[in-house]
Amino acid sequence: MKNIMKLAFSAISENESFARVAVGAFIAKLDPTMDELTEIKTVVSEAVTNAIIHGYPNEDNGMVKIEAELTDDTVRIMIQDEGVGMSNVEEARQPLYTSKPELERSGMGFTIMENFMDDVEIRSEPMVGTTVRLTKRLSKQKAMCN
Amino acid sequence: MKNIMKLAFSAISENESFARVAVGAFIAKLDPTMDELTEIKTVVSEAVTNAIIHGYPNEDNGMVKIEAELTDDTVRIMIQDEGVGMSNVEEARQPLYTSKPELERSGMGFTIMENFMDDVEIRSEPMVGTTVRLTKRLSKQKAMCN
Amino acid sequence: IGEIQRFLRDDGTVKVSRSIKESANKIRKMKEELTKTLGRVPTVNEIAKSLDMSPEDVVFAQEASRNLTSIHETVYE
Ligand SMILES: Nc1ncnc2c1ncn2[C@@H]1O[C@H](COP(=O)(O)OP(=O)(O)O)[C@@H](O)[C@H]1O
Ligand SMILES: Nc1ncnc2c1ncn2[C@@H]1O[C@H](COP(=O)(O)OP(=O)(O)O)[C@@H](O)[C@H]1O
Ligand SMILES: [Mg+2]
Ligand SMILES: [Mg+2]
Repeated sequence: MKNIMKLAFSAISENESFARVAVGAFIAKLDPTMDELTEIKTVVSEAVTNAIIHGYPNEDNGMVKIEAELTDDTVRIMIQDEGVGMSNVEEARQPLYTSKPELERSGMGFTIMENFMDDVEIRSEPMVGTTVRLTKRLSKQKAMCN
Repeated sequence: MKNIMKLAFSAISENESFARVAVGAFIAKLDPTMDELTEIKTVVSEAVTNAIIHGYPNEDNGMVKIEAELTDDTVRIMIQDEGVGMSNVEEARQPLYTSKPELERSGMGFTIMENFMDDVEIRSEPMVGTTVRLTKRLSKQKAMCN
Repeated sequence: IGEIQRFLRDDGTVKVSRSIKESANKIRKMKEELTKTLGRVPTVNEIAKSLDMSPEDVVFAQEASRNLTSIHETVYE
């Protein structure tokens, strides 16, 4: 059975941990391990932070959208903004690449997503926005009694 | 400053606690008391359960929508379904009234909402759906030093 | 990469259901303790600060334990 949720929220940094927890709570019913939960919350943070600080650098009314879908043991998450977009996604994906070194960004956001998820797809168009699609299959060796 | 979130999710009872956490985590930044948090989570449960069991009694693909808005110390929450609706909202609001006594419903959902919230508005139309709007002002006597 | 490793916790393979239950117990105890010392019900932030958690995670842990308890009861009892 498929379970879907869609979320949209004001692109302000106070909502970052709300987004982490909302996605975490949605996937909690698959009973992931703490590692898996932490990994998923971390990638959601990275993508949401990117949407807020890179996607909407000068805008106050931007919204970030998240969609998540559970099928069996697979989690699919989409994070989307309608912000400034990127002209060179390949460059942006490089470890350590950041367009905002002055903000002390690490340039590791996309690298973290690639490390923690099974699949990372990025679509972006300047002036249209950015969509990140993340897929992770959860481990099945579940503790049966707790 | 206004902070908004919009949420939509599959109308299945496993999502009830997800909805509680999502709304609870969203309002957490207004720093409610633990009691206010419990009250808000409880009314969200009641309205979401109503949408799932009464709004979509026979449907598998229904979606429940929630919108929440924070301004200063006021929380506004809308819970909406596009389900079967009600022909008599006044009757439905009566304490102990339930159309599903066979499911061991208590008939206290709307009464609980009225008790815990400052304002409860219900709009419903048969075959169109139901929208519940809840408003609560949080107490202000907070510890100032944090 | 050290940054990535910092995200991983030692008890990483523990199921969320168990770990969350422990957090929920700490929250319950902290709520009782703060209610006594403050003479009123604590706020979410007060609990979060004393347990070094985010307020959102307090909400999550508290709820998840409620939920898992009821699953546990229906399945095992
Ligand atoms: N949602 C987005 N909108 C516009 N640009 C983005 C977005 N996400 C990422 N980028 C670009 O990709 C770069 C690399 O992102 P990331 O790996 O997360 O590193 P960092 O955020 O630390 O700069 C960013 O510096 C930015 O230029
Ligand atoms: N979203 C809804 N869609 C259709 N009918 C509803 C909805 N919410 C409430 N109702 C009607 O209102 C009645 C009273 O609701 P409530 O006070 O929550 O009691 P209970 O859920 O225990 O029946 C329900 O029995 C049902 O007939
Ligand atoms: Mg980043
Ligand atoms: Mg009810």
